[in-house]
Amino acid sequence: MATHHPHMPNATEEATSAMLSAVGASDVEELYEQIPERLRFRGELGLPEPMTEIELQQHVGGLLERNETCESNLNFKGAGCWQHYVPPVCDEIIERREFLTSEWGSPESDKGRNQAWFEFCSQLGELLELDAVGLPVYSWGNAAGFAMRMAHRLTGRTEVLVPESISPERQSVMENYSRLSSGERRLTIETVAFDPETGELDLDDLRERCSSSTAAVYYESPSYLGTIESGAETIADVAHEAGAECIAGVDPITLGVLDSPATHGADIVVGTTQPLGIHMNGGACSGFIASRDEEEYVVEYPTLLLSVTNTATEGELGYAFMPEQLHRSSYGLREDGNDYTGTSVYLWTIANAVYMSLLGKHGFRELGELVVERSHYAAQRLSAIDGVEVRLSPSFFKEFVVDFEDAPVSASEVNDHLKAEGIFGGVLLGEEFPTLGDAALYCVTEVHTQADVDRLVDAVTEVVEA
Amino acid sequence: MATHHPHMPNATEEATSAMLSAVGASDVEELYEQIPERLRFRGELGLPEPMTEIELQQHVGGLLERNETCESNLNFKGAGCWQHYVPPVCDEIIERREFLTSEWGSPESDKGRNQAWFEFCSQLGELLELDAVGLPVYSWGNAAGFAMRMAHRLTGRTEVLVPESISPERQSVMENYSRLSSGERRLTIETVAFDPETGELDLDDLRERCSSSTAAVYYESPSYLGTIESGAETIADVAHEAGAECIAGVDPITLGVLDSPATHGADIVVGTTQPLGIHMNGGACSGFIASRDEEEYVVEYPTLLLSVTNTATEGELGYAFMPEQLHRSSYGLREDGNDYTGTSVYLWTIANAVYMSLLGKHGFRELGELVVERSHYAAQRLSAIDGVEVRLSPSFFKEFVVDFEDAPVSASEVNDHLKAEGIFGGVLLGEEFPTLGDAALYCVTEVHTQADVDRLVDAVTEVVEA
Amino acid sequence: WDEPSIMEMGAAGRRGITFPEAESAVRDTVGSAADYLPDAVAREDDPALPEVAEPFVVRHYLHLAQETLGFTNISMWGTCTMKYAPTMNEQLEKRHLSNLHPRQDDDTLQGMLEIAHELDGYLQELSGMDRFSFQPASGTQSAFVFTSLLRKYLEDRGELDQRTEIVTTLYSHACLPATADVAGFDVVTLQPGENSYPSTEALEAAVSEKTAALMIVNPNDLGVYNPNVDEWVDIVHDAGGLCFYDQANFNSTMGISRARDVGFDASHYMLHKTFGNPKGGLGPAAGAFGCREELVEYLPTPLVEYDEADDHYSLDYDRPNSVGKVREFWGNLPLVMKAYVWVRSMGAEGIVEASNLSVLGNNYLETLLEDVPGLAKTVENVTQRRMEMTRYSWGELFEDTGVSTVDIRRRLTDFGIDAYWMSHDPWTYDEPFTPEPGEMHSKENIETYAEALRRIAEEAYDDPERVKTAPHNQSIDRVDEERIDDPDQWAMTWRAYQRKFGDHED
Amino acid sequence: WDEPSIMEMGAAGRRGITFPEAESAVRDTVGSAADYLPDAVAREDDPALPEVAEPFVVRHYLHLAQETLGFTNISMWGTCTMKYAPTMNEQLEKRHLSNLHPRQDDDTLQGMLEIAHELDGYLQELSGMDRFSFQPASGTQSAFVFTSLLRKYLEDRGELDQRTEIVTTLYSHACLPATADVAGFDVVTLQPGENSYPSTEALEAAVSEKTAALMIVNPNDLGVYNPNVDEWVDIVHDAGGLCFYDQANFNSTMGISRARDVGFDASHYMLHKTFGNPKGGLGPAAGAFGCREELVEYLPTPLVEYDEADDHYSLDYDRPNSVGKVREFWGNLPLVMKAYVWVRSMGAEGIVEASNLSVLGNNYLETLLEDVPGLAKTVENVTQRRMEMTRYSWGELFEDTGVSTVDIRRRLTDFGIDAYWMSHDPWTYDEPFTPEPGEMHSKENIETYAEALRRIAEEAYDDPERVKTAPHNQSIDRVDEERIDDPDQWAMTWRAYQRKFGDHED
Repeated sequence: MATHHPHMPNATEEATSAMLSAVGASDVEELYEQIPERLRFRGELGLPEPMTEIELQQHVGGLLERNETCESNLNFKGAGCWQHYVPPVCDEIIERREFLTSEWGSPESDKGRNQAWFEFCSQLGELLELDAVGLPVYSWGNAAGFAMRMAHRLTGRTEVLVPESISPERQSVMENYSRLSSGERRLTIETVAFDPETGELDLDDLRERCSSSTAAVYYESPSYLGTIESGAETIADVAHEAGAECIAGVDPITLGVLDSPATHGADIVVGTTQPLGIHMNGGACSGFIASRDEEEYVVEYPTLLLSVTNTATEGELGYAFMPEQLHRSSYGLREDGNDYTGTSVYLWTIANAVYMSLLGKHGFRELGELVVERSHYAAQRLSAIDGVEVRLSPSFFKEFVVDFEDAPVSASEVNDHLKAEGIFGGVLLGEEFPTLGDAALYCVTEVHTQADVDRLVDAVTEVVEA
Repeated sequence: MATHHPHMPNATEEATSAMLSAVGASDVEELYEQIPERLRFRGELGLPEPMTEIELQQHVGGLLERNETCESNLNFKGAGCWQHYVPPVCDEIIERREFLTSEWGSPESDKGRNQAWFEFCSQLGELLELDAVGLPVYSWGNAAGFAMRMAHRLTGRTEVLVPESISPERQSVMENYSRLSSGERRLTIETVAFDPETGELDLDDLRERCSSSTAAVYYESPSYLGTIESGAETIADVAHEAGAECIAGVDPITLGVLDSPATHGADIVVGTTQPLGIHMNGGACSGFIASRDEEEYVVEYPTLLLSVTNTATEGELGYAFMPEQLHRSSYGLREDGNDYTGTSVYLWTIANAVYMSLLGKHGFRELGELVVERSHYAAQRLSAIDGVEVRLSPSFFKEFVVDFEDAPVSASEVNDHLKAEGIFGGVLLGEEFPTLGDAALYCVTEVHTQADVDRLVDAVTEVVEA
Repeated sequence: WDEPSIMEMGAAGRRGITFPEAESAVRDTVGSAADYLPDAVAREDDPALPEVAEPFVVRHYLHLAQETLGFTNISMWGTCTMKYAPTMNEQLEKRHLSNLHPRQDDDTLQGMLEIAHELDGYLQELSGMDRFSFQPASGTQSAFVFTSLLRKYLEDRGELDQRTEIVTTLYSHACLPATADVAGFDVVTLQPGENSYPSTEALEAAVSEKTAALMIVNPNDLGVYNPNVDEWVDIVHDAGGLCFYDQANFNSTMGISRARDVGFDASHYMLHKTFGNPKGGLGPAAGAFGCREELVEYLPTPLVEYDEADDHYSLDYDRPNSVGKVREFWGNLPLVMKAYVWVRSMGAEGIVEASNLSVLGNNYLETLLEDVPGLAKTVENVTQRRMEMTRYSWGELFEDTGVSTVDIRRRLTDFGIDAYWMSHDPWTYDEPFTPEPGEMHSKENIETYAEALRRIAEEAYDDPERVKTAPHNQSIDRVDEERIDDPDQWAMTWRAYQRKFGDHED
Repeated sequence: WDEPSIMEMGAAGRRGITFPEAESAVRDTVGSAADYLPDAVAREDDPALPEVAEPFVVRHYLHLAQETLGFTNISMWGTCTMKYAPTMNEQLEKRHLSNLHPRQDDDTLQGMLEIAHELDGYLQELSGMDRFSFQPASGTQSAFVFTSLLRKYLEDRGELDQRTEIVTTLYSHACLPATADVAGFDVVTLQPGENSYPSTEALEAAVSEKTAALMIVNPNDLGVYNPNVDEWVDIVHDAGGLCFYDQANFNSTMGISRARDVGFDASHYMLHKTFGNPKGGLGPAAGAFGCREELVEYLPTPLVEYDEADDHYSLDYDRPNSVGKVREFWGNLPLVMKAYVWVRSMGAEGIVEASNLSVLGNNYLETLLEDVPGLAKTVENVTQRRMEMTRYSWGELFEDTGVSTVDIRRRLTDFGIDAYWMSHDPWTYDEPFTPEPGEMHSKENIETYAEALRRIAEEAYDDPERVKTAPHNQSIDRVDEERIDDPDQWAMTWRAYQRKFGDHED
């Protein structure tokens, strides 16, 4: 009755019977003596018959072939998961079995992996110009949620301001973090209006809402709608004047051409690292939290923190989780720890580290400029089509809002037409942001050549002018 | 003027000028002082402008997308390069940079790789039941050519008999090895007829042609036309009675269900290892040469030979090229060495080693039976179509001859029709083997499910009966 | 390798990658990027990142990989169900999933949606639950889905103000109380009874009209199964609470016992670990959260739906009672796909056998460790066979020799064996450790593991310094972890390290 | 790891892979496989292969990879032009080429054919030749293409019986005389003159009406360039012979000097090595054989043709004067593709810079090695700067200390540096070695390399035993290579080893 499954070396009669006899059991049933019979499952599991590897490869490969991909189609969707170029080197490194399958280990036995994690934090720190960078959390939204709770713990206050232009999905994640223990209290998340011309935060509205109850002012640059926030300095000032923390959300791939929010006063910076060498994977996410290296902030991180340190050999460096921080997390203090901590997306931080070292000192600027130029080219060409308007357009990074309100077809119909042409049109914004008209959010990055953009423009022209 | 190319760390002004100054040269031109000006190329190389990695990935990926593959089409071509299942593990191992990029090294520093090579030889030796296995040569044809020259050196004779059913391409490779030094002498390659009903060697014809001039009798099983040679014992006897060597060519993937020719008297066994875990790659080739571990044979190998040996630590095993054998090769004795030796396909032998250890003791039989059953199913179903005849059909392994002579369409027209259906029909044999009618060589392996075969049969039926 | 930090590598002008300039038509149309970057926030200085040529980046991270023992040999890290990561899965992921966008139209995702839908069905079969969500990004986040859902459920019933307590046990994973707290509940932790699980009476005493839910693990990390678990569920249900089953330790009960059959309202499974996805250090991960029909409306959005008439799969975003999101998008799809592959590869028979072999392997290891000096099994009064792991204590050895479980853990890596899992906090037994062989390790591996522990224990008695100064065969010497609790000494980034210690270095 | 042989691993019943049974309709139709396997040759016993579960096969070969230094750090192996192997190329190969069949119709191979055709054009540009074949499976086989083609050419001219000699030089690669011999020619080897290349007079004396061809390398492996090479070509042409240029050492003259411009009739290039394909230990390889228009008809079959009118690429098999085949099918396509990528990535400017940096790097290394004790540069009378490599001799050090070049080579690996290339046979200088930095190694790498050699040389004088007993930091101790020249001791397979030493082992 042994299956001889290739992944289970002991699934043989020989191994099983030798072990059973060593443990003094006559059959495996005996091993479950702790479980009362009434709790045993005695039915047949209704699962399909097992497949061999060759069958599985054909079966699963065949199923997945039914998907359409952003490789065989020309994709302009972004909205929090962007199609950037992933240098093949990133793949090679994280596919290595040492990294792919590693466990927790010890700082000595897994020194290389720990060093790679440290280099992730170190390089991200250079982009952000911040000295304290935590190990990753699940997503940008989670990072923002945790940061908001850090601000609550730092200030004791319960109101959080976020931009109205925030991704509704991100906001929904944050909402789930707004409960506070003992049931009665909760963080309230309020939105601050954005300028309908530029997409930037409405500073007057901000000043009005920001008060001595404000735990944190959270803003994003680029925003969900792609626009760059030029009022970073003022936002931080307003927050600080009210005694609130200033939290900024940022897409780190912009940081070759844009300042880190930290240089304009943000206390905590969060964001995603997906653009830094991680494939979209149908929705890959990764969040980071960073701050100045000040003890009051550091002790509030809900993430694990890794530090470079000495070893027993003079002059040698090692890398380890900071023990007290581990203790301060939920691993140590359970419900009294900082929020909760668990397995996250650590493997991907190694791809991030590789990505940042490939781009290095000059690559982020080169890449950033290319993205800005190509995306603005797309915006300008699209806006030249009759009935098509690009909103919030003065300065954006890679994403922009295309409004089809004045076109004879809807944004959704445009997408249908594009799909038939092998093009994935922008993410529809109509339901989420009705004030922007019948709009879609288009994303243009370094993977889009001029020819790709021209192809899009031709296809949109065709359907709009038909 | 430095290119700052990412693959050339010294392509910077700083590095170049520091090195120039250290060597005391004012510019790179000075470094070429050995080359007379008249031999210098002073034109512009007419090459396209360099591309960055992202451009290249899109450009080359785009070009290669224009190919049709045996993954997006259903392929029935074989004829020396077969579509077998390649376990993904084989890929993972040979993609590892240590193996992929390794150089010659030393037996100590590259112990692991040398051991992997040894395990290739060891496992192939078990399949072949032979103790001496050389490191790989370029292809089956090259292996056969080298073996023929070994036989010449062993016997001093110059006639070689090969089956008429041999692959014309393989024979052409062998022809290029038929010259002997000093111009006047050469090996003559003569063909022995095959039985038109079974495809097996015509033993009477063999007996007639085999003489005291015969250096070697070379036969294949399965033959190029797919048929299994049941007269192996007799062929070896005839050769030996005439004082000739018996060389057998074999596809090692058959050796779970078929005897090694060595057990029936073959002195030297050659073949390809492509079926053992190597992708087709548009014509991947790999040849092996094996024999009994007898000094007179071993010293005639033109390949490098690797042996397990001791190290300076008691009980420890190491692996090294046999020094005298290296000396006996052309690397040592130049024109007096055994034929010629060069860089071959060593990386692929590691995939072979992985493949053989995955299949292990039982896998080759399981696989072989599956292939035999599915290929005979295909043959029987095809032969049931009016006007379609399967030739040489009593016993074949994975390939078989389909004759469309009596069909209203030609084999070539059948292939055109199949291609339109996303099926790659068999390799046409009409020009090479006119006695087989208007035929094509079909290949069915473990990758072809019953449904795949049925799809082929339906498509052939459609065109033949239309 | 004496591998430097990437931050110290390279030299001016070297590039790891270059990007093309924008096409001339683009430049002609838009001018230069600078025109679109507001002066107030346009970056002037380049970030202080290294300048390293591509081959050297590869070589550096290759060396770091080589300096990682990881799971390249025996690893019996308890609670994590170390499994083989099939190469085929990584190939399928890269080939087919890397270029999917989460907001593609449903009809461009039919293959992936079918896989998710089928996996949902398999999990229903394995758990008895009625529906699964794959949105949680880890096991811990699955627990958070439960506590978020619980709020919504109580809100709908008007009981949110009344039911403020979540009951758990000390030997349940810390993520249960932690996520209870984050969702705003008060935590009641039952202390272990003599069998390591609290008595049923203790539970009865803790449960009241304030009880919102029970959240527990079973078997616990000590390998002990609470046989009264169904009574527990009844008690909580009777009091009006819900019951959540953390099945992180599912590897011993797959096909052996089902969460819903026991009575639980919701449960979760780790698609990493249990369902064959590699650990990746600490992720990417994926939790599968399942619940019974009545709670389905609260699951995170979207859910995968199948329309049999049209043979069409879709993502349903229109779910007004949903708790919304715990993570952007709808799940870690590669892990969902690989979990599907795992189930299809194993089949029912294989999955049951994996449970059998996990439990058998652990009992075999116990037998081999029986007379190792200084070692004791914990909860010795539970004489029944343990499940897939067993907690041990080196307390006696520590008293005898001063060698701690941390020392032994380090020494173990010198044998090419991964460090072991000790225990979750708090340590109720001295110098604990918790191995889990799982179904992937061979009988010989288990023997090698036991033999290594025996040799280290003997060494601790013969030459304790040797063990205390371990490791001796790793790429670096023993790491000073204490120092980095000091804010003046910790350095989470190279820039912090340079700032704090730069003078000493140059 | 103390990694056992795979032949010793596993246990009865374990499987690394399983295959499905044939479908029932198949079995119903054909019966069982046994019916088609002739009794005379049907295998009864299973082969004595190991029985190892898949994770353990992976782990084993992973450990062997980890026990391979290879090119994971500095490797300046002379004559092989060690280059970076871009990860992108391997991805493209696997994705797009692994499932091409060589006998597919031309119209299903248009992308690959275009690449081959374009690469042919680039090589024409780099060499000045008129046409290339990619069929040779290595550099050595390119030389064999030449000698095979030469026969056909002479046959056509009725000169085969007359022209029986091929002239080469001692410092040309052994593959030239070897392939000359295999094609039936007699070899005339010119001995080195004082500048390491023979004098022109020596060539004149060797050339006659029997001369079929000249086959040489230039620069040679000593880094010396024969400045009279064009005169040599004229002399041979005047005598009615052809001239073949082995451009295995092309890395110093790419874009600097062209074979056809010098006067050669044919030349070859290594698509592995020079054109950026990884070495793979010893292959897979690919040679590009080019020749002038008059010889194109003799090239191996098929050739890639392009029809501009139809914008269609095809394989031309109808070539009656071709030498036929030196290898089945039409080439090692992945290497052709990757060579194409290399040229497109580098461009003209990059290729010339690679030559410059190769020569500069080698001269820089020379400067650093200048005063290493016991070391001398060979051919010291050639005072001009060497090309991309330089041959050195440890002759003095050996006399002083008894430490040989082989010892130093082993010791070098203790520094994490790949063993060096010594010299082709015969060794005309004592204790030779030949480093080649190429364009991929950084200035710092060259310094590290020189520093390691200096330290070893000093160590040889201070503590020669230390060097002679090297290596000290590898996974195994010094390997006994001598013993395996003995037929009673060599063992090319595990079965031979068991037969010869089995008693000692068990």
